[in-house]
Amino acid sequence: MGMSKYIAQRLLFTLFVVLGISILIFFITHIVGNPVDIMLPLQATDAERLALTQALGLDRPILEQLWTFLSDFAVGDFGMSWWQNRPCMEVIMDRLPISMWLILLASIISVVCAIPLGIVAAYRPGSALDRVVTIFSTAGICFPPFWIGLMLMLIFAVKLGWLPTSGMGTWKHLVLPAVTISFRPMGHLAQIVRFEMIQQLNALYAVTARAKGVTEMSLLFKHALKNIMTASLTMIGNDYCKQLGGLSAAVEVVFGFAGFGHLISETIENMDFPLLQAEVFFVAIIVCLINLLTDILYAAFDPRIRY
Amino acid sequence: GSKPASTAPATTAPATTAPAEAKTDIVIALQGEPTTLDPQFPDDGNMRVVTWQVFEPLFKIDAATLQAVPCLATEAKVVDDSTWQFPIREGVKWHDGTPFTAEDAAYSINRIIDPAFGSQILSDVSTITGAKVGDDGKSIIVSTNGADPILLKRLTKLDMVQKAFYEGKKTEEVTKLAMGTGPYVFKSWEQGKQIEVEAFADYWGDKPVITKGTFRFIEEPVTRLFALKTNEINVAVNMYPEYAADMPKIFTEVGLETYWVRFNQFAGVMKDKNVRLAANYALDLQGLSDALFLGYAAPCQGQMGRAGYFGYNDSLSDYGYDPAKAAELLKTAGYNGEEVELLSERGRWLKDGELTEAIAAQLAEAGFNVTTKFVSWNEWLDTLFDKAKTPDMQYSSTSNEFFDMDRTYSALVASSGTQAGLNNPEYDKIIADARIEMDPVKREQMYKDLAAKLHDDPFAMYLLVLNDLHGGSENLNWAPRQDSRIYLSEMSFS
Amino acid sequence: MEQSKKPKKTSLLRRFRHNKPALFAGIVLIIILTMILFAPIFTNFGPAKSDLANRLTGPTTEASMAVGVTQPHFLGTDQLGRDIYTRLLYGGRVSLNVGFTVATIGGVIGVVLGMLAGYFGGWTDMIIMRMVDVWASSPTLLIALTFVMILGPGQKNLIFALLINSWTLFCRMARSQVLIIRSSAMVESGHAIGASTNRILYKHIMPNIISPMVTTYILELAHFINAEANLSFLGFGVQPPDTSWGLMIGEGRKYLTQAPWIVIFPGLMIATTVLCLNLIGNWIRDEFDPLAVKL
Amino acid sequence: MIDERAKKTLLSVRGLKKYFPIGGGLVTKAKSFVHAVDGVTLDVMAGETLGLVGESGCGKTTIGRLVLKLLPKTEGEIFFQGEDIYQYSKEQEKNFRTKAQLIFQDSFSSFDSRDTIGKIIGEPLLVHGIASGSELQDRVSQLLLDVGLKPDLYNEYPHTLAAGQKQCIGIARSIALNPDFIVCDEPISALDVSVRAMVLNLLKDLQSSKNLTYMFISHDIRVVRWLSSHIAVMYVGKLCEYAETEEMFAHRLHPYTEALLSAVPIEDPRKRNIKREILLGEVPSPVDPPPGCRFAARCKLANERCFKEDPVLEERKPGHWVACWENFHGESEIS
Amino acid sequence: MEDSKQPILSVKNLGTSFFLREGEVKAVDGVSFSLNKGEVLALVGESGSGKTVTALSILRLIAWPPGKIVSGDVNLDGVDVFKLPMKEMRNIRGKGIAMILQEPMSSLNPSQTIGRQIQEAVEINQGLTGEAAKKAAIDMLGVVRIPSPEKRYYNYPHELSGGMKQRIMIAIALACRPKVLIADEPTCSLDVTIQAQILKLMQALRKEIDTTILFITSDLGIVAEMADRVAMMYAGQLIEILDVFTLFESPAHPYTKGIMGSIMAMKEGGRLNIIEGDPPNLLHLPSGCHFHPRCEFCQDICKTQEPAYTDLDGDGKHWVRCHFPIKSKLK
Ligand SMILES: Nc1ncnc2c1ncn2[C@@H]1O[C@H](COP(=O)(O)OP(=O)(O)OP(=O)(O)O)[C@@H](O)[C@H]1O
Ligand SMILES: Nc1ncnc2c1ncn2[C@@H]1O[C@H](COP(=O)(O)OP(=O)(O)OP(=O)(O)O)[C@@H](O)[C@H]1O
Ligand SMILES: [Mg+2]
Ligand SMILES: [Mg+2]
Repeated sequence: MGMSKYIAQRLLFTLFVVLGISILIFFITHIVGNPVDIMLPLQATDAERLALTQALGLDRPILEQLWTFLSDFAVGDFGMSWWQNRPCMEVIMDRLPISMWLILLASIISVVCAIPLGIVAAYRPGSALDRVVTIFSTAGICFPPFWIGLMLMLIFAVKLGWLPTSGMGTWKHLVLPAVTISFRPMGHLAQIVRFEMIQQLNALYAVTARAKGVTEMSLLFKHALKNIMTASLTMIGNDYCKQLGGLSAAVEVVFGFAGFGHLISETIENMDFPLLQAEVFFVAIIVCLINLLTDILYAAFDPRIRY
Repeated sequence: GSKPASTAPATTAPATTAPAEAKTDIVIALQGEPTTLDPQFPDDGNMRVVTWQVFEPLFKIDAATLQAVPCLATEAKVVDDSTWQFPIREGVKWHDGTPFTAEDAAYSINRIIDPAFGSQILSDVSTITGAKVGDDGKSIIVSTNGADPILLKRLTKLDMVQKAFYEGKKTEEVTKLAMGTGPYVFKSWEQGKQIEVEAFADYWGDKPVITKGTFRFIEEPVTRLFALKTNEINVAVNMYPEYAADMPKIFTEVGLETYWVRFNQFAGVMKDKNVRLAANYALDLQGLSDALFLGYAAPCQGQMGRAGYFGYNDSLSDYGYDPAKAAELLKTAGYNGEEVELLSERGRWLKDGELTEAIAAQLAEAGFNVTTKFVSWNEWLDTLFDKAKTPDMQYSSTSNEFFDMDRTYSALVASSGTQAGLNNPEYDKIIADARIEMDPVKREQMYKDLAAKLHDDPFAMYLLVLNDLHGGSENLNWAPRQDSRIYLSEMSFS
Repeated sequence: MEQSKKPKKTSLLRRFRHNKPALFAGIVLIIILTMILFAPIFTNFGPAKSDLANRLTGPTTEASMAVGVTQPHFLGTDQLGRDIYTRLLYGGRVSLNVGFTVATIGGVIGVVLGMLAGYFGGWTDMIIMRMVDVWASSPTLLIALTFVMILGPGQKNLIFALLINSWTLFCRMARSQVLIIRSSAMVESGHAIGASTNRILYKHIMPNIISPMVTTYILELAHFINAEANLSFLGFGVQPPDTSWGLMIGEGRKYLTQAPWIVIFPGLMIATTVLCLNLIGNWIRDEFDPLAVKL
Repeated sequence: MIDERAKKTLLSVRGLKKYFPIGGGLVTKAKSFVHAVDGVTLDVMAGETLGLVGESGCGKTTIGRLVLKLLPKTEGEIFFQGEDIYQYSKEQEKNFRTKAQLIFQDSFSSFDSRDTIGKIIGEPLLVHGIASGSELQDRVSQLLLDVGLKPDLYNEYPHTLAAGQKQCIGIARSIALNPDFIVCDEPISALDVSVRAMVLNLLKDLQSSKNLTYMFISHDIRVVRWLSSHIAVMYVGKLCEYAETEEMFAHRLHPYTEALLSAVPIEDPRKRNIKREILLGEVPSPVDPPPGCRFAARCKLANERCFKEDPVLEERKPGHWVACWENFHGESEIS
Repeated sequence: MEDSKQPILSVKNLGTSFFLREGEVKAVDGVSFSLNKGEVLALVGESGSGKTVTALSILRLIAWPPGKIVSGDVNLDGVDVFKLPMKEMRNIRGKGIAMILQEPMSSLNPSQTIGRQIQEAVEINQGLTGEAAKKAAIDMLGVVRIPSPEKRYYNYPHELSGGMKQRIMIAIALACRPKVLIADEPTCSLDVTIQAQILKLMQALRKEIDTTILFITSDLGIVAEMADRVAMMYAGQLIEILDVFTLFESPAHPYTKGIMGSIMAMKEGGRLNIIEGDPPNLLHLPSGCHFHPRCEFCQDICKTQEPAYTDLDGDGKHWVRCHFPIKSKLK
């Protein structure tokens, strides 16, 4: 199969997934809950409620609403956010990019730390160093991120005063949340790198390489590293998607970071259905694209993979 | 009320003594990011803190007397029962330099009452039917749908916007902009990060000391505290009482929120007056205030609201903590352990969840078989508005920005009130009559009588009136207002 | 060859004893589980028993006389004066209950679907696996949150929301295992001697996918305990008067500076439990994965 | 084929084909097919051993599985004792399963590692309801003795045994139902030289004592020669040549057979300098092979016709069948 | 064993153990042999007898944990290999001794082109760089008879057949210009016809470049075709070293004899000789002579005392480790 054909097929699948999810979300959000109650203040009168219901078109048959919703979606109109009273697209564009950067930064931190850790552990499996790395990486997965965040804030912002506690703006504001988010992927990645690296170093080709006089360093970095990349990429891509899909919310909340995760949690608190639909839609697209991207990257690392 | 005496703001040095080199820029942490800066559209507390600096209404609340006093209008003339005339203050300029006109004022009023506009605070000004420029061109004529004794107070929530700037624009076009007549000019809004305002050079009133204000958005109270301690911010609004000891300086004043628990008088055990009384006797309000709010909340005195509100009955006092009496009342009522559901939610108001749990514990001690149920905001609202779903008890909070008992009673007691859990024609009549009674003395007496009735036959558990508690930098001088409004112009550094 | 006469199980136990981290994790986990299951034996306080006079007191070994019990607040009290130690035990019930329920139901659904897909192939496989694919490329946490928003918070709804994506991993694992075993000589020899499909499925395939499934189960269990904490922290999970470790942190975080113990202890409990589960899970995986390097 | 022989024919395969689809899912059509077995016709006489040789991937295992009905066929017919096995009724199929058995290359992997040796050997008896309880135990003990193992292994686990013994357990399991026909798929290639002899002797002994018919699949031509009465040579899914063993070694009628047999190193250092026929090139892929003779690309004799037309299997000498357009004769001695 | 010629590689008393949870596995135990320049020594033995471990030990490629070289000396052309620091060891690997592994399928790095992998060997061991190294690598492809080497240079391992991969392995080894080449069962996973190709190639190359080869195999046919001398291993020990002709005429160790006997019998078509018993379990080796439980000539002394390594004919050509070596010829 040609590369372009493969990509086209995958994009088609993406479309299918996104459409399915949008419809699902539409139904579950329309079946329960009365958005009008949520949008108006407690003192609002029944007449005001009715007016708003009509304004939002919530009094029309559900299939008609679905049709309107889908045809709007098709032309890139995600509707108005009830809570923010501006186009959902705009709200998301305010929040999504910054979170994508934040999580990317976290991914980079985790890669930069995890790969050396994993390699060091794999280099002498069973050594004290290996044990330390194993425990450390498992711990990274085990502590709840929001808790790590609170502790880091307590130490680095409050006690030491090196970094701002919260907010956005400069690179300094990104450090603590990014480090907090990076713990989980770092732990996972270090474990994967260690596991894969041990296999690579025990593979027969490693013996071949050593037998022709290759140094351990170039064996690790010229030969083995490339071969562990597919597994590592899968993990990094997966985690990125999970973080973007709401996992980072608690950390963003803790650090007062107005990112996408925070937005998700606010959306839910405010029961803003149109915004939620748009969020799900965007995340689904990004998840599919990232999956596609990792699949394409596989081919760069593993020549056996052809599309 | 019991205001903690320890760190009362009155003891701070007056603002005028600020040395010349004192800081003039300030950073304020809000609880969240405003959704918009259109002052007429949403019901959004975070936005208000910003728009209070930039916009002004025709009348504002006097912090000492809690009465409406002129702001952009110079006086209020009653033409007839349903017509008022307000001369407009001269020499006021919009931030773009053009003068504030009667036409702007009329436009502002008509804009908000237009149902198509969909303002979320429409119900606050719903008595107004229209406004037009007076014959003299320097005043506006406002008509109402009948007598409205609290119109001036309603107008305190109605910020003036410039006709040229807002007319013909869609809501979303002006959400991220603000242009008013206030002491501060809107400078910039960096999404997610901050909003900046600067002192307005041509402001008609006194020049403020603070020349630059930055609003940041920090949802987590503990993060606000951290930021305050590390001097990243100068003011942290709405802080936890527990932080009082930890904050460089605290600023407190009685606030607006009144916590209450609605009884369902349509069905179930709460129909019985004795059970309702028992519930009120079962609560140790002072204890709750001391323990949960460290004294930064005042027990309700056997009625909703607090002293200073129009129609508040000073002669009433709280029920007192009397579990024995509560048990006895329950016995008289023939209550024997029927399950009583206390419905609540968490996270909207300060310590709502904790207070609910504490109340439930005290009710249980008095003999109630109470089950606490926390539900989502959505479901909570649903049960609040849908009379068919009314639970035995529902925890809620109400705020009275007009300092007038009409607001409380018409929403919580009148059977037409959206949150009412009872249907009592006698009360309905008193409330309806008082609403159109233009004689303040008579009107006040009507509310006091109603309060007395509601004391003997409570429609709710009257819980606590919360204090506002803010944290600030060591060198900040500021006296929070009773109307809970925050004005940068009232702050300074020493 | 005498040495290997004992059946495999004993030697497995022996190897367990030789793996120090796993052994340690096992012991800690058993202690935690016992204390949680028999919470009333290990504490005199009730989980919701508030004592406003003693709120936010730090860890102490002095007996708390105020409530008429002689047990001290070992780990301090929370914002309503409830005993943290007691709440850790009762909160653990909820945390583990959510974890176990989600992992178990998700596991059963996933394994059954995965086995069907793997064994029967064809349309069955295609429909099930497409479903898994779609699910895998959808923002499952966001969808779970949506369900919480619709259904409202609470333990049952939380379990339901987490269940939404709990089965996919099991399904994939079970399918791939069945595919491996299905094409193995073992199944072929079963066919060759004329054993029925059912016999092969129950007698040979099922028992052989158990050990990888157990590993997945344990690791997923750890994952869901964390997920519960995450959602409860955000306020979308368990609701009072129930409590869970995540909720304790979520509720207590406001008092971090005044009473850090409210937050620190539940955090440590989550981490310890999840760590133990992970260590045991990793150990089982290494033990049964022929590819893993054994030491 | 002559009538007299037909009576003795236990298994006959006619035009058997097996294509494995590759690529493509359920909705999309398979893009291409592995022509694993592509029109094979052969007979196996009762009591004889047919040795199936050929390069790896040429379809030997697939044929073995097909004649045992462990795989669905693509085309062709397989008659066992005169009946088409793919037309069997349920009852017949059950009966067939007792008569035709399989021995694996690596028997150990065909055991459920949780089962004891007794359970493993006894499973066929149990499945067919032939024996249970103490009778089962007796039968299994007898089977253990038959394959030269001690009966007290009954409660052991197979992983405690040496490789040769594991293979014997596999053999015992296969003969448990007293079959007539056994497909041996490389039963010794995983074994060490020193234990190979034991297994081979056992197979030969069992054949004579139980009157078994083998289809013996192997790479090792020396072993095939030792054990088999007939040899079938396969190349990429097709049969090239079929004859009695000694006839085959004396006269090769197919150039591939010649190359295959002479590629086997001679176990005599004095003969190391004898010039041997070395085939160049690689085995072609069985995925959608081009028309014509599969061997043509490596064949010295190949002419135009070979690249276009598939050679048909013909009986060039009595009992010696070959599929080649050329008239090749390999006469030199192969030891 | 000691020839008049100076051996290019001599291994003395080599011992390598794996320390497993279950105990110590003496995979190689007291192995001594030497290789003369230009000859082919075949190292023969059953699976698990320690052939590969011997080869890897010579190159010091045993990974710790769990493996460790516990004793011995390896002398390559006057250099004491085991005493070299690790850095210099790299000069021995490749340039001194090159190795072809058992499994061509997995012995190449799947993510690098075969050209790069040969070129790497050239760069390290011939000191060439850049274009020159690339040219040398392409030449190497030609040497191992890969058609159109310039194009093949850019192929990845998975794009080649098994036989071609094995040629690449040979090319890599030869690109090191080694003094000694260790070929570890270079044909065992290949098809018969491909195996013949590779063997022929090796024979041709041997003449062309005149290297010394340690040829590891378990196929006696290949031994007959390739080897000058044969070293037979059993349970980690060398049990017999002898001339290839002697092996096929009069082996002295009962095990060797048993194996050869069964091969001969197979040719004849009769019943095969059987060596009774199971191959040894290295974790629980029998005392004395490791072969004694399976030996038909076993005496009491065999059960208790490990036999010494003795020169059978006194001419240093036929060494055997047996208390009662067999003198008679094979039938
Ligand atoms: N299930 C399958 N799906 C796809 N292709 C298959 C399958 N089974 C076998 N094949 C292919 O069919 C061809 C014949 O395989 P088969 O196993 O019969 O060969 P063989 O002669 O037994 O080889 P070997 O000597 O290596 O055992 C091979 O190319 C193989 O890749
Ligand atoms: N990494 C290892 N860990 C543990 N034991 C090992 C390891 N490598 C080899 N061994 C043991 O060392 C012994 C000798 O192995 P070796 O690979 O040298 O055998 P071989 O003679 O090359 O066999 P084959 O013919 O199968 O290649 C084996 O019994 C094996 O169990
Ligand atoms: Mg096969
Ligand atoms: Mg080997």
